Amino acid sequence: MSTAIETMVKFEVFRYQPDWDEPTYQVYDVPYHEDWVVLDALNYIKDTIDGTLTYRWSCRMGVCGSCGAMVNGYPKLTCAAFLSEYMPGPIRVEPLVNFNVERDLVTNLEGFMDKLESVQPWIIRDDGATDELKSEYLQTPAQHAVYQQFSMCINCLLCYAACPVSSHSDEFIGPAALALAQRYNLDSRDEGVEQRRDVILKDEGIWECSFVGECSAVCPKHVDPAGAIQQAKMTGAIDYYRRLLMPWTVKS
Amino acid sequence: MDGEVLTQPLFRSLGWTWWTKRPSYLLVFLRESSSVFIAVQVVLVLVLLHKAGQPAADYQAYLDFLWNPGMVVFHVVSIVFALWHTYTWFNLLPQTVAIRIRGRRIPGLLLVAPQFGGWAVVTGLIIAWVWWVGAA
Amino acid sequence: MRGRSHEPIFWSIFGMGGVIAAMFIPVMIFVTGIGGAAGWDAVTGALAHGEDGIGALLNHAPVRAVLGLIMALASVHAAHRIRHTLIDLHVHAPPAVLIVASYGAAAILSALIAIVLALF
Amino acid sequence: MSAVDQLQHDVLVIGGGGAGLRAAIAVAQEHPDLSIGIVSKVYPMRSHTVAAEGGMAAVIKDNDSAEDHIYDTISGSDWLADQDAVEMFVEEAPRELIQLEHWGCPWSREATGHVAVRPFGGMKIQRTWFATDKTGFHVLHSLFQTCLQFPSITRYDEWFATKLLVDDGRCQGCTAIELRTGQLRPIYAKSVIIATGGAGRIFPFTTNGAIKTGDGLAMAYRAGVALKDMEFVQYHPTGLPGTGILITEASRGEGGVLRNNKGERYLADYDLGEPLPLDDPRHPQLRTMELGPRDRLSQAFIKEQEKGNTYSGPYGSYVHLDIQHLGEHRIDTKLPFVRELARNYGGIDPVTESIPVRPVVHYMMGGIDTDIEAATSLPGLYAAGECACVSINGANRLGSNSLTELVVFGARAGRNAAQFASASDPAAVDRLESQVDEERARIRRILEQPSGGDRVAELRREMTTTMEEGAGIYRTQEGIEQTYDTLSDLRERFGSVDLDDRTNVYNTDLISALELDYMLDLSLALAASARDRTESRGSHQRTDHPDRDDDQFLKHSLAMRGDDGTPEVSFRDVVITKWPPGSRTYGSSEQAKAATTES
Repeated sequence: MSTAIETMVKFEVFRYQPDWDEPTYQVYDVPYHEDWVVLDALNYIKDTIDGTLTYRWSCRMGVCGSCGAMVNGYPKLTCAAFLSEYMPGPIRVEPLVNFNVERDLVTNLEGFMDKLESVQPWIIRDDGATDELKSEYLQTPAQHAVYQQFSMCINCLLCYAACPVSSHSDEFIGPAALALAQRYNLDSRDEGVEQRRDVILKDEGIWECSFVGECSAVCPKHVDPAGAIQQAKMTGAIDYYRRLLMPWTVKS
Repeated sequence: MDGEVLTQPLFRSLGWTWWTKRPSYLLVFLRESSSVFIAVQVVLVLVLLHKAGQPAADYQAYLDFLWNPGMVVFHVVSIVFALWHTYTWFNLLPQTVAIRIRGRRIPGLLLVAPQFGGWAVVTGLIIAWVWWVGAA
Repeated sequence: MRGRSHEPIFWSIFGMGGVIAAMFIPVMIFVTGIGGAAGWDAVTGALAHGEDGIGALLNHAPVRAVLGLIMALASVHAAHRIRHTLIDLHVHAPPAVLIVASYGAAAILSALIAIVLALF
Repeated sequence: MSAVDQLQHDVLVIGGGGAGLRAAIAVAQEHPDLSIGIVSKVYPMRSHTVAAEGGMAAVIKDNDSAEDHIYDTISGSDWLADQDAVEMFVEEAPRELIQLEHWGCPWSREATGHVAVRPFGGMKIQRTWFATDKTGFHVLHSLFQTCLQFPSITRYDEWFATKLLVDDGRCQGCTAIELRTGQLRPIYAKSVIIATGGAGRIFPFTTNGAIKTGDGLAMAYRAGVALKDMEFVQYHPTGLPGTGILITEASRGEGGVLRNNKGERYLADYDLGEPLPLDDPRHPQLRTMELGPRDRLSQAFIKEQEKGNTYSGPYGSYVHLDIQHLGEHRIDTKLPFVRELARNYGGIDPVTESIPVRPVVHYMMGGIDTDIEAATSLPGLYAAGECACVSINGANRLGSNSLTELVVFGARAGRNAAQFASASDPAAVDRLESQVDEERARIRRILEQPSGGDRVAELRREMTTTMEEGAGIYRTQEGIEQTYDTLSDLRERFGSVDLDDRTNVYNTDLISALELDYMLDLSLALAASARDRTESRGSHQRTDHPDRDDDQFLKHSLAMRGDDGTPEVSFRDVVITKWPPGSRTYGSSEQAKAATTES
């Protein structure tokens, strides 16, 4: 395209392999393109400089949630982090914090998967097994709007990397999983609030959250997990006092 | 392929210095820190109330302490923190309660503005009352 | 109930205290700490010793009750935040220790507030 | 998991996208006694189903009928779809979509609370269910989260399946590399379902994510199963230049229009009807203009390009997709993702500007040859989703039929595989061990190849380039043969491919090499099939054979892998039930027909 001398950007990429004692930062020079994102640069490095660089990616359109990393210290989807925002560089790319690093930018998600499962993120119905599938459950646009925002989570886990509570607590269920719990609790088709109560309302559920709110700030899909947790605390507190003061109103 | 399984995960935490790492964290940390100033001010007022029941000289000595230049600096810092608490607290309400009218969530401003309005009224009334007593 | 948390008690008082602190603490600091120091007559007059001054502000029992409530709630609010901030600063103390230390301090402070105001 | 544990299930699902998850849930729900494994090279919620945008077709409204959906699908397929399969597909679709709704999929709704539908290309009635323009995302996450509740499902997340294990004429599991440790392990099963998606990544410009490398197709192909109709590759007419990111057809369903560099709605010149003014209440008109089928729209683009009527930019030619007249509110409620993508990756706001778009590879109509029961010719092996070819899509798939296909055939594959498993003996582990050893040796050869050969990325780049050149929207005998020869050469050079990474843990360099190995097989099968189909039909356009030839080619192509690894193509008749091949009319004649029926 252009015959001018290419502008180069320095990338400092976090490198770690299991047989290394210490991680290092490896420096790569990457040609600058105005429309490139950090992921394009990583792919450039892998394809032309160093095939050993290891990271996850797939859709490169901000919806599969694979490519999260710390870019200059901020949790970002690398497919949505334009080089132009970081010029003239250098650009430092590290794995998401608050997770175990398996290699380079690849973190271990097993803990999150367990937490996700623990909040029972599926529709629970009293009539479960007798479902006839004759017609849809009705749900008005207003009922849909109540949980819509919390259903947008792509599980990219940037929120965990932004969360000071997750930095010290393995047990904290954390922003994404709690937002999804709230998504189902607020769905007019769901009847599983009681079943999820024990998990959500324990200390490691919503109550460890100190409402730093950075999870919502970094969320690429505007899910607002901090809001979800706060709202769950509100209903959780009402529920607590109801059980304490009016136990007869609580279904066993 | 079939050799020894070698994995050695490395845990990297945001760390306890998270609040130094970007302005948004620092602002939150300052918000949380406001609690220390609030607690100290409650104690100072408690002592003030206690001294008010003591002989006038004791009380005056406490006022002199409370109003010495060093303490005034502390009060100014305290009031900045307290106001930061007020500002952040009112602004967090829309995230905590989702009020919907005909399916649409009401704009955050509708929740935030009345709080600031109420705050202004309360603050004004208290100052007016103190003024009225003091000027009498 | 398994894993059931009693945090809602602390959290709800923290929440009330947060509102109260937001509403009253700035003006309280202004009146007690800054107005008098600045030498504003109205404030020094209102805080003067005796029935014409601070006594006039506090002589009504309802005023003292409200003031006590404000101060007590603000102290629980502060205790809750300090506790969580310590945790977020990775202070590794057993949860029970932090709970007793923080809310215990707030409870003692509240008791003192009650005593002082009751005896005023 | 210790190295001595044997991994064994009743049903093994390879692929954790829409079809694989639906299959696994079908087994878990209907056969709670069976143990299920899901092997997926990514965490299931990363599967490319996630990127589907526009919607999912099924007859639910009173003004619609199965007959109409069947006809639209068959004519859309240019009569290459098997009509018995289409009939069954259309009949089962509503129930499957209601099932998804009951599992929590957040469908967009009408004011009454009923599911809303929108118009889509090639459909004469509005029947596309949608969840704004993130339908695939919501469908995938609903399925994934639903599957978490079944204790009988064991997931192997980030395990890369490499080979099917076959003994005694039936499929009994697969080998897979656990990415985290780099270990190759056999996973045995009584029946296996492949649901690994398509292979858009054999082309340079594609809406497909990086993971769409057709591993499952290649595994089946290598196990002796035919690949059907591989020459039919769908170009989506509206992808962003450069990245190939998809701008959903729903943007046209909502009323968006295509314009060339003269500002003309050029589709009118390609037998797709007369443009209605944008303020006409009848716009957009179904099966007309912008709501024509994808093959015709993509072909029209190439013709415009030849006429010099396209814009040119750093990433080649493009035209404009204009949705400005929909207004900000409608765009934000119906097409929020389009706005997000256009802003982030196209650098423009579609509320005030037109979106630059060009055709990009989107979907493979072809795939593993399966019958209406999702069964392949290899007993115990089933396939569903984009990797399979039943075929309901024929020579051109209609937008919003593919998500439906995932659940309809995913569920069928699950049920049938469960039945097969219930009636079968456990895998013959002893006899399969040598196959596992062979596979280990094959991969070790790649891993330990001496230096000096080509890098993976270079071979891959040459492959995608030659596919675009010879097997793109318009094809010629000469071009295809040239591509075939280049691919054969690449196949050869792959033998000495040179990896940078020789380690075990998360060796993505190795995985890329294995994927490339599979893609080369598929590219060759595709090129051979395209070479042997000397007619033009649907998405397969031969400039040297411009007409459809029902006498010779109302047939599915079947590519089998020969002993020397090269494809051998044969043909099989299409199943016709009630709809004899007719001419595929859109636009003007549709409009004329509509006018007569109205009068």
